[in-house]
Amino acid sequence: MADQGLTLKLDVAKVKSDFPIFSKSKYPKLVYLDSAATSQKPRSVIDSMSSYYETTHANVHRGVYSLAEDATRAFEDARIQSGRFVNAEHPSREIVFTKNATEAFNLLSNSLSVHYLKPGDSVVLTLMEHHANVVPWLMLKERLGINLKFMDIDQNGELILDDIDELLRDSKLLSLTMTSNVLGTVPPFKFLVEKAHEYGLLTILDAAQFAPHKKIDVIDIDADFLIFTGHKIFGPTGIGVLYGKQDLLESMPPFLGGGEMIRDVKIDGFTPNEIPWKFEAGTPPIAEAVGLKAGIEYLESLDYEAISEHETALLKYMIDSLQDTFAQDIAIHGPRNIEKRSGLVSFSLNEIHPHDIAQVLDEYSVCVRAGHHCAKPLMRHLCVSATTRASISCYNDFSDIDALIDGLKVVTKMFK
Amino acid sequence: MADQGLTLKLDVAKVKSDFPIFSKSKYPKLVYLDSAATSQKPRSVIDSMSSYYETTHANVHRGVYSLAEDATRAFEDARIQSGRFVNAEHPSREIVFTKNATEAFNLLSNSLSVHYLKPGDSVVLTLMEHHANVVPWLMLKERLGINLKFMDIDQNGELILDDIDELLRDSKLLSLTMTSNVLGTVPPFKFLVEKAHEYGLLTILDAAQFAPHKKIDVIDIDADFLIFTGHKIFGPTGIGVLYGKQDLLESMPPFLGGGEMIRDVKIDGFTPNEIPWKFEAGTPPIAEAVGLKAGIEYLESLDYEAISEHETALLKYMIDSLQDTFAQDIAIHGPRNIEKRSGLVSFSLNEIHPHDIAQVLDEYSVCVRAGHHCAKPLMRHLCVSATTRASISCYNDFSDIDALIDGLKVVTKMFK
Amino acid sequence: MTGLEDLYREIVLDHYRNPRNKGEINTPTAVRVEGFNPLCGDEIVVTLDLNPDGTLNIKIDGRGCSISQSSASLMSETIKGSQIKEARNKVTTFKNMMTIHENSLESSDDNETSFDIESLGELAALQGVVKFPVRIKCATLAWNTLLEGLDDLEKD
Amino acid sequence: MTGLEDLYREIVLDHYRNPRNKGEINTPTAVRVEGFNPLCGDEIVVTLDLNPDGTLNIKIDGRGCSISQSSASLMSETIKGSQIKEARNKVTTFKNMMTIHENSLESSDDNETSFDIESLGELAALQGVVKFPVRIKCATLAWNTLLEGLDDLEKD
Ligand SMILES: Cc1ncc(COP(=O)(O)O)c(C=O)c1O
Ligand SMILES: Cc1ncc(COP(=O)(O)O)c(C=O)c1O
Repeated sequence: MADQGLTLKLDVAKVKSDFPIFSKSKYPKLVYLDSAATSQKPRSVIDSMSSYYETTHANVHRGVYSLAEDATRAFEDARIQSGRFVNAEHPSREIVFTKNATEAFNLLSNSLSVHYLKPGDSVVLTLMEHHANVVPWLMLKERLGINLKFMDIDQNGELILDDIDELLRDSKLLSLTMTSNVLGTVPPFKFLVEKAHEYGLLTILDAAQFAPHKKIDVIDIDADFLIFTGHKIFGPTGIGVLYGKQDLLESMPPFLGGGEMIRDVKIDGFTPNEIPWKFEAGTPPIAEAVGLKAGIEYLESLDYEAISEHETALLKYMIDSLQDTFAQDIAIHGPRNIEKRSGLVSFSLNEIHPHDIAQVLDEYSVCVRAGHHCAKPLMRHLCVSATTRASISCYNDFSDIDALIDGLKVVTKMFK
Repeated sequence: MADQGLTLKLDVAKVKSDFPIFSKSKYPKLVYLDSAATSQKPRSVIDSMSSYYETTHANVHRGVYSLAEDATRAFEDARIQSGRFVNAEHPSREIVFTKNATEAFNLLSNSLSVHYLKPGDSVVLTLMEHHANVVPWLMLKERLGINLKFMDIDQNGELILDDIDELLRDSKLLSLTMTSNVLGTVPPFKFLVEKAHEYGLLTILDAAQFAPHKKIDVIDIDADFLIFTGHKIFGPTGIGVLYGKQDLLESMPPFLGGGEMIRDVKIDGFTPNEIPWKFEAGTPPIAEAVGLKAGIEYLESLDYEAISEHETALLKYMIDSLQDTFAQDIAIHGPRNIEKRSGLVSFSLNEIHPHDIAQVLDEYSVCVRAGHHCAKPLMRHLCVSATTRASISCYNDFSDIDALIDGLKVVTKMFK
Repeated sequence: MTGLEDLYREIVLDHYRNPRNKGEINTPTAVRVEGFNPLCGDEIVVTLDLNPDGTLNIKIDGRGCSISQSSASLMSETIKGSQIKEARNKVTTFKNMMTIHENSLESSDDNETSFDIESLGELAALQGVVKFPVRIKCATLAWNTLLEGLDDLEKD
Repeated sequence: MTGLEDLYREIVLDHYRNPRNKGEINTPTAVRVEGFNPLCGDEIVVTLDLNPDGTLNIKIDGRGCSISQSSASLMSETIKGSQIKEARNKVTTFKNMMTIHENSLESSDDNETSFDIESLGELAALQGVVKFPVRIKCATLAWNTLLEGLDDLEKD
């Protein structure tokens, strides 16, 4: 665990040493620039889960014996921790654990389709949404006949807000990312939620990329729903988090059916359980919740301001280095203004295909993502089939950026 | 890891020592008789996941770099291992990872409701199904208007097969447990699948309780779908397994929408990916798959025959001891014939409520489950509101049963 | 065995074995409410009526675990002869006693709750339940059922 | 850098930089097939026609990564002038080369596949791809597209 001191500077060497992969992987100098796909895990997270299995494991909720109570407590504590993490008013009731962010979107698109969304209703998305926030709505369009409207983006990868009133008027739902996983853009989500509420829309925020970098406050934003995923905030795979306002969750029908989510079952019908369990069918991700709690604790043990200062400096250094080194050969996607972006840089280098770039970089143990980043509508809009994306976390340092630049030099030499 | 030797006897002391919880939990002598709710984890499983996070973690499938390839390999190897575990013909294509068994049932009830099941169609279940195999169908009944038919059970907790032809005729689907989690009954599932196929039904087998104890062979049974859950076979929470015949999976539409399960997304539609990924939306349970593989390896490192011999002896000892000690005060549910049951004993003791029984037993660190075991329709049928269930695994020994009996003696003394 | 002895105090076991005010009131003015916890099958039937002097008459029926049944029996003793308002206060006091633990899980989330343990008399014997979170629902079932009954009574 | 040099052999890079048989055949009898890998955006357009002597004429267009594009170019060289049947054999041989790895993952599951590396000529340069599983789809895209084209040609 990192120091809980009041130091404002991030001790990056210390942070890096908290993550076993940088000393234990078979790649001697691993330059991990793919944290937007998934973060690495600090020792405390890995150990918390081992320790859970070694001392406390039992199935939760229905067990009368102490071990089951301990496991239930550990699981429900993780819920409360997750609720506090986003500043939920009722941490123990407003947090639903899913298997990942994607399931959370499916839960909403399905559950809201029963009483809230009707054929012909409009759902507003943006052109920079991850597939997790596109495909569930496309499925609903197919199944129920809702309309999808996509907010457009400008040259800088920022949302065009000019026709926002027209988009929102007569729509039912706005579902929006807080950070684009391709462009790094952080849209004015608070403003948009406010606007949407003026027009009576429900709002969903996708915090998958935002959560690892900046403090979330659902009360301040007044979001109706907010979603993030465990494996991107130092937690394990296999767990996602859906925050929803208590009264909304209460009014919504369940999504998956099975054990845990019911109060009673007869052969001709069933009664759902209370929130949040109503939305958690079957044995939940217990050890994963324990790991997620440790991940959140790790993140909170660092100072958000220190993280932000460090990461902004890294981003700036990366963008400057890329531009200095490759000049007009490189196109950096997303906002020019560094204040408007977070966590990552996507670029196109000459006509070299991102797969080739990533492949060559790998030779130097530089891990970047090449592809459509699960954002095909955006790719189409940018008129590229793929980009190369370097994303950062608090464990990255300046030498990681240098390694990226050195690798890219080899790339450009290799492909003419 | 246990010896891979050819010994036919299970070295139970050795097996128990493979499970850290028995030495590391805060309960000095933990008597864990709740493996039907969730199994404990051997060291190899816990370590496999730690090691995965410490050396190999990356997001799977789309990464070009070696670390991502290693992670993908680890994940896909777990799929193949799971496929071989049930003897699937095409392990790499016929296994879908879900978050638990419950999600797998929901996946089927949803996906089969698009092209296969129509309003008025009948689905055949049994009175001893777990809620995971009841509620999804009840939801479909509500949403689509299918019929549910429940196979009845007799005094011994065995399925009544007299009217089987009538039940199956004109029905579309048979979904059936391979072991009742309340009664321990192992129904003649192979016969029933054959019968169901004669009438042209699709068949789903719930192997959640069967898998930890006996070898599964989907080719021999000819099951169309089969479901089990990781946390009950020494694997982690957060992962379930759906086996489906290749051509069936191919013909079925996806369930959850998002990343990974798509080939292409446009703003007005999407194309799904190939099987099995078509059914896996979002970041999958990667570390959990690694842990599941280790769990299966652990199970397979023991000898199925040795497990079965040991567990049958334990069951017999438990039933005999209960009957000898409590005579007419105890009612043991489920088959008299020990050959027809597996893994657990549910009982009612006087009029003492199972919660009180479990509470007192807990004082002696004896962990049993008290309640409806997520099988309310069966509880109603048995005319009990709850039962006490003691379930066993390969790590249990005879002294665990003695501790149970001793505890129960205190219980009967305490409550008049 | 301290924890367990705390849960199963002699008074509790006595009320379980010999439930007080057992049965149902059959007067035409009586209200009848059923409480059911489908998770463990605990069942409580509360019948209530008002005596001419405005105090409550109560009978209890049901089946379930020792905690739910003894809690119901203890409740009937406390409630019998109370005014409706007084009864409501007792429900609040009792429920506060039972939620301490839940709050400690979520400490900064809810406001502090307090209760006057003196006022509970014999009921204080159920205090041990708070150490056993799964059993809290058993202990409060009768009280929630009573609340519904009081509502009905006032509605009529 | 052995792995990488194995992937990006000089021949491969040369075909990527200078694709052979580039363009489209515009004769009325030609068939045109598009291949697309939406996952990475690789695109291949294969146009095929039969020469009077029954041998194949082929042109290739498209864009994408070095592997997909060089594989297409190398393919066009091998296929040009072949009989349809011969071309089909080459597709099989090439795809066998590319699936070795996938099979090794799942060894006891599928039958052994074998291929005659000699018969592949310059194409053998793509053998390094099998060590890079994610790139196999890039290498086989052109070949799968060709197969479709051959089917169309025989249907007409
Ligand atoms: C027979 C049976 N089916 C299904 C399940 C559901 O498994 P899970 O809770 O992991 O989804 C269980 C276990 O609870 C079970 O015993
Ligand atoms: C912006 C955004 N939303 C949603 C997701 C989906 O997360 P998961 O794959 O964990 O469901 C991701 C990550 O892939 C993402 O970047």
